[in-house]
Amino acid sequence: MQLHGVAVRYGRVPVLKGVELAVPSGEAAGIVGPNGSGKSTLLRVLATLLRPTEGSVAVFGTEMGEATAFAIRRRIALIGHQPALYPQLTLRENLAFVARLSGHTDERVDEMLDVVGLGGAKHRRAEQSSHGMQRRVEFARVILTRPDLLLLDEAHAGLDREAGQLVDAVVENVRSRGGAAVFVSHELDRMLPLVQSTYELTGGIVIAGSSS
Amino acid sequence: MQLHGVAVRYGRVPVLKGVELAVPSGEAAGIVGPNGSGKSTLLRVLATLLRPTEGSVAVFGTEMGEATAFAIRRRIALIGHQPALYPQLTLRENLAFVARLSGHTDERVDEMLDVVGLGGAKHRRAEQSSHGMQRRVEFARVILTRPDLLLLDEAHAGLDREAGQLVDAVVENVRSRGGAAVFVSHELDRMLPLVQSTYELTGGIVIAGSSS
Amino acid sequence: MNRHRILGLIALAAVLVGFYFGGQAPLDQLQGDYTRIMYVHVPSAWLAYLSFLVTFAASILWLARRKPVYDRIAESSVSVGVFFTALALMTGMIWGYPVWGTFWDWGDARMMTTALMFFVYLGYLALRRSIPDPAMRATRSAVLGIVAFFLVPLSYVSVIIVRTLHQGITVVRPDSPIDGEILLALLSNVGAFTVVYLAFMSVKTAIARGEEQLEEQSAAADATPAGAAITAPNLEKVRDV
Amino acid sequence: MSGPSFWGQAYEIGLKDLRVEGRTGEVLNITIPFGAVALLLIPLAIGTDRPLIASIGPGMFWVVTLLFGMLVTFRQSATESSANREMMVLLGVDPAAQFAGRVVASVLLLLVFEGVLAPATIILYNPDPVEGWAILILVLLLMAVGLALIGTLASGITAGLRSRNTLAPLLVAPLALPLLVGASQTYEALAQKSSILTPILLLLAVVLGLAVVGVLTARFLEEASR
Amino acid sequence: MSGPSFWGQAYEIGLKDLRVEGRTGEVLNITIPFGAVALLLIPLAIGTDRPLIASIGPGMFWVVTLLFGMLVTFRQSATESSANREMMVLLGVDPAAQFAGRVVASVLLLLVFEGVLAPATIILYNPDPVEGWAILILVLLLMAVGLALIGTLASGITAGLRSRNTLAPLLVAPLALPLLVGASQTYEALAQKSSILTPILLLLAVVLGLAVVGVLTARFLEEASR
Ligand code: HEM
Ligand SMILES: Nc1ncnc2c1ncn2[C@@H]1O[C@H](COP(=O)(O)OP(=O)(O)OP(=O)(O)O)[C@@H](O)[C@H]1O
Ligand SMILES: Nc1ncnc2c1ncn2[C@@H]1O[C@H](COP(=O)(O)OP(=O)(O)OP(=O)(O)O)[C@@H](O)[C@H]1O
Ligand SMILES: [Mg+2]
Ligand SMILES: [Mg+2]
Repeated sequence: MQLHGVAVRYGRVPVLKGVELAVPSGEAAGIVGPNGSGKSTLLRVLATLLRPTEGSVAVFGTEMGEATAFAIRRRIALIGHQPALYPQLTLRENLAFVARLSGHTDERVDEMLDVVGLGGAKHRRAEQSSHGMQRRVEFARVILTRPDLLLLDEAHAGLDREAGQLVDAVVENVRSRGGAAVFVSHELDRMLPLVQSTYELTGGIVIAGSSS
Repeated sequence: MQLHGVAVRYGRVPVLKGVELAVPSGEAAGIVGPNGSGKSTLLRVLATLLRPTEGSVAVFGTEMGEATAFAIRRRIALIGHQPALYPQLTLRENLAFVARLSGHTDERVDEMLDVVGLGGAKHRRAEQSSHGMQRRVEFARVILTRPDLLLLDEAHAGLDREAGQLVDAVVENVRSRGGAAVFVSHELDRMLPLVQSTYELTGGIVIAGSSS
Repeated sequence: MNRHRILGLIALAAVLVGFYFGGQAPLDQLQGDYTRIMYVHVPSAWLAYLSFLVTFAASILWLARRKPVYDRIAESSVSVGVFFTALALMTGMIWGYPVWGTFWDWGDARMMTTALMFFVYLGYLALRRSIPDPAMRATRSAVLGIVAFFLVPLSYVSVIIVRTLHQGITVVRPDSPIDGEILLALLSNVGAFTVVYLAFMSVKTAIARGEEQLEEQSAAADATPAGAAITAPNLEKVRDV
Repeated sequence: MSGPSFWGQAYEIGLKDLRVEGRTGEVLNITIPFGAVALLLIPLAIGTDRPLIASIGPGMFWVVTLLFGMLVTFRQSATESSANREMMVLLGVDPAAQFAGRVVASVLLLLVFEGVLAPATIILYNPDPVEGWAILILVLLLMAVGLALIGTLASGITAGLRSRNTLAPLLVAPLALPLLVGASQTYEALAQKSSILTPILLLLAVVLGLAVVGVLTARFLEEASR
Repeated sequence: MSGPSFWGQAYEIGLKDLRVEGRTGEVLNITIPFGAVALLLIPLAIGTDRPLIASIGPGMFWVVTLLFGMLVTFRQSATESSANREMMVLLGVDPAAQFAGRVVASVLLLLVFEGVLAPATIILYNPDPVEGWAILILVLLLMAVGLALIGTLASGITAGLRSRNTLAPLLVAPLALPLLVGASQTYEALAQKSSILTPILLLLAVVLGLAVVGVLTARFLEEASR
């Protein structure tokens, strides 16, 4: 997965400038940087959800364009600041919706909900579930759909101590399947053990990249 | 600030049961517990925003009832999972709205925005600001209104490393003025240095309280 | 025999008495037997007004005192009032067809206001259904119970504001032109309907109280708190999949 | 630090509402054209009979004002997230002042709305002219105030409910009936040169009653909004 | 793991929409009574002239169906947060299938809506009876499909914009004009026993055209929604 000279502007405001970034298969990269530096924007570019104003993005070796994006998207998953849930549907219905659309059975849904520790609460509506419970469903989705590119925006936020280890396990799992992960977080001590390289973003520019 | 035998139900589902909690003036208490255990619910009870089904709540030495809640509310501040901002208004306008309603001048507003490091971005609309920028405005509000009871729900989430120190500073400030703070967090290593006592909540019941 | 059954029987008896007087009363020359619909139509309209008045008062009392009984009264009275309103509308329409040649007349302010009164209180019941929290439900519907009430006096005086087909205010007037026997029949039916109202109310409020108690009990029985259902994740499984 | 007075608070709330409206431009740029479109569609659906159209013109104006005016008054409650509402509670803002501020902002927007649609109706429907402009303007004003009151009350009653978007209109439409009756009867009376006292008094009574109820119940509604 | 076919996807989306509707009960419990209230209010505003009311009855039915039917079709876009929309993109859901699923769900709801309001109109306005029930039912069906198509398209165009609630209706109303004309012309033709071919063909052409446009543009709309 590779970014080359990527720039993004919202209207006239530049948010990213000449970003270069490469994450080989089987590795995870961490992105750190102060608030408002463009980390979430960068993840949306990687997810093909935002087309950069300049520069090129290549995912799984294919250059992103109009047509290619479609084929590739199924293999990408993003966990962002806001959970992607229908408030009126139960946690189980939410996950089952995703499952059917990606060709999985309902048994797998129940299994995944058990995995993230929501087996006993799966019939609560999303609007009646706590912040952390909603975040856990997001992880259940990622475990279910087995993406090859996993994008995590402050994934630990809202998860309790035990559920926090889900992040490690999920990243591990994606990498072991030969996928890549990109990880934005302010909690360095939890992120650094998981990543092979880190990039520091400040004011939309990558000012430092290091691999360990 | 004291809770006695507090129970909360949503419809038929009990969420809190017989919660006892006391935070003396000048101290901060931490609440930990797994996802869905009722921490946010407890904070809303303390903020007088949710009336418990059973039990009594006393804040600043006065028992909470119909009439008393009104007099006390101004002295309470809550930072929850969702930022309290108008998306269409700029960050400065959002803060100025709060300031005028609580009798502060616009100069103080600019000052506070500088304090939280948003001086240069204050004319961006809330909807065009990053997650962390929005969270920072919440802190600017708390610093401005100088509450005597500060309730923080995962306050560190979304703040970058430097802004994270705002949390410490704000809690310190409230305590030094003789106020109290209650702190919910999953990030123990950042929370524990700030609090004098911790309570562990599991399944709506305080299972352990300790003071250090 | 319990209280509800006794009240029910009294109500039945009162209605039979009312119908007897209604059957005895002299007929209007023009309308013939259709006049008798009046003995259902007018009392049900009045009882609908009374029901909503009771809701209005109970709503204020709930806001002032916060005793659950007031909320139960307010709700039950709306249910019964909606029933009586429907009855008044239906009998009015049945009466209107032979007399005016139409089931419904537009622009007749009395019909319109009565129909809308019906809708607002249906809205009241819909509002109650969409709020799960009891205290929130009681307070919000109390406010609506107060606001909606102004349609009631409006429905009553509407015949003065917009003069159309419907009969003006005739009974309650200093120079009431009503024949003594008709008045007796009318009043006995009003009395009978009032007993029916009371019987309905006693059953409805009892049901509401029962539901509340059931709720309390099952809440007490449902000992496991919401949070207990959430467990630690099964990390081994994640690595396997 | 005790904060502003009742009217000071109302002013801040109203100002904020108008500013949000200024940013989104919903009323001025969008609801007004939509109302105009509805006025245009009605004659098309009915047919081309000119006197018929002239005779229903005023009535249609009131109906359109009522139905779309409602959208104007609801717009505000949509901007208040539950976090924002809770924040206002903790700022100690008087719920009655909030109510007043919202109503005033809505009245201003509704007057603009009426100010555009009234001439549009005259152009599109060409109704028979009536005497008494001053009275018509009074009626427009009372209609705006009444609608703002009802809409704000209904938003309060349905605030935060999932079914808000559709439950609120359901409550407003029948409650606004007296306004509709008062307004259309005044117009009739003007056209027939008969007494306008009863309908105007009706309008005044409704507006006053709603204002009193709104101010007195604001506190309860706020409490029940959580 | 390649996921369901086009119609399989459409089915899941439609089912989800109907399930959300089932939870909130907006259409069935609320929009329908509101439409009925609007039908009730109009005559009151116009006056008491019985033949006049009978003559505008069918027109009013179409206008009310159009204006409130819109609320039905928009309800869905309100349930999609931007996070949800992005998730669907990353699930590789075909935008055209999404479009189809939404439209089908809306059509079902609209048919229920019409099924209640049509008898209500007959009772309330007592219009002159016409022959040809089968054709009227066809017209109701075409109207439902057309409205669902337009509403879903408009939701797509305005998705995620703050002013969505008011911008979308503005777009729909003029687009729905041909439907309105087609439907009311068919009714007229039935009443006058003249040929219904032209208006029915108009309706059919509009519906087909919209369906093709909707399916073809779905992909672009989705891309532009971010
Ligand atoms: C659907 C149509 C109708 C509706 C909604 C309706 C509604 C009402 C209501 C709400 C009242 C109680 C208010 C009052 O007592 O003044 C009432 C009273 C009455 N109605 Fe009707 N009505 C309808 C049709 C009719 C018809 C067709 C007749 C007879 C021709 C009729 C005759 C009366 C009479 C005589 C009273 C008692 C008036 C009085 O003494 O004050 N109504 N109606
Ligand atoms: N409206 C509601 N109806 C029913 N249950 C609810 C409702 N709101 C919350 N709950 C339940 O109450 C419990 C406590 O929720 P709360 O948000 O207080 O948890 P929390 O401790 O803050 O969790 P987290 O760490 O995930 O933020 C949860 O199990 C949730 O499912
Ligand atoms: N729609 C928009 N229009 C203009 N500027 C925007 C818009 N959206 C975001 N921005 C700006 O883009 C910058 C980057 O935002 P982004 O959300 O990517 O930051 P981030 O690095 O994720 O920050 P955080 O750590 O706070 O989540 C911010 O400064 C923000 O103000
Ligand atoms: Mg971010
Ligand atoms: Mg929480």
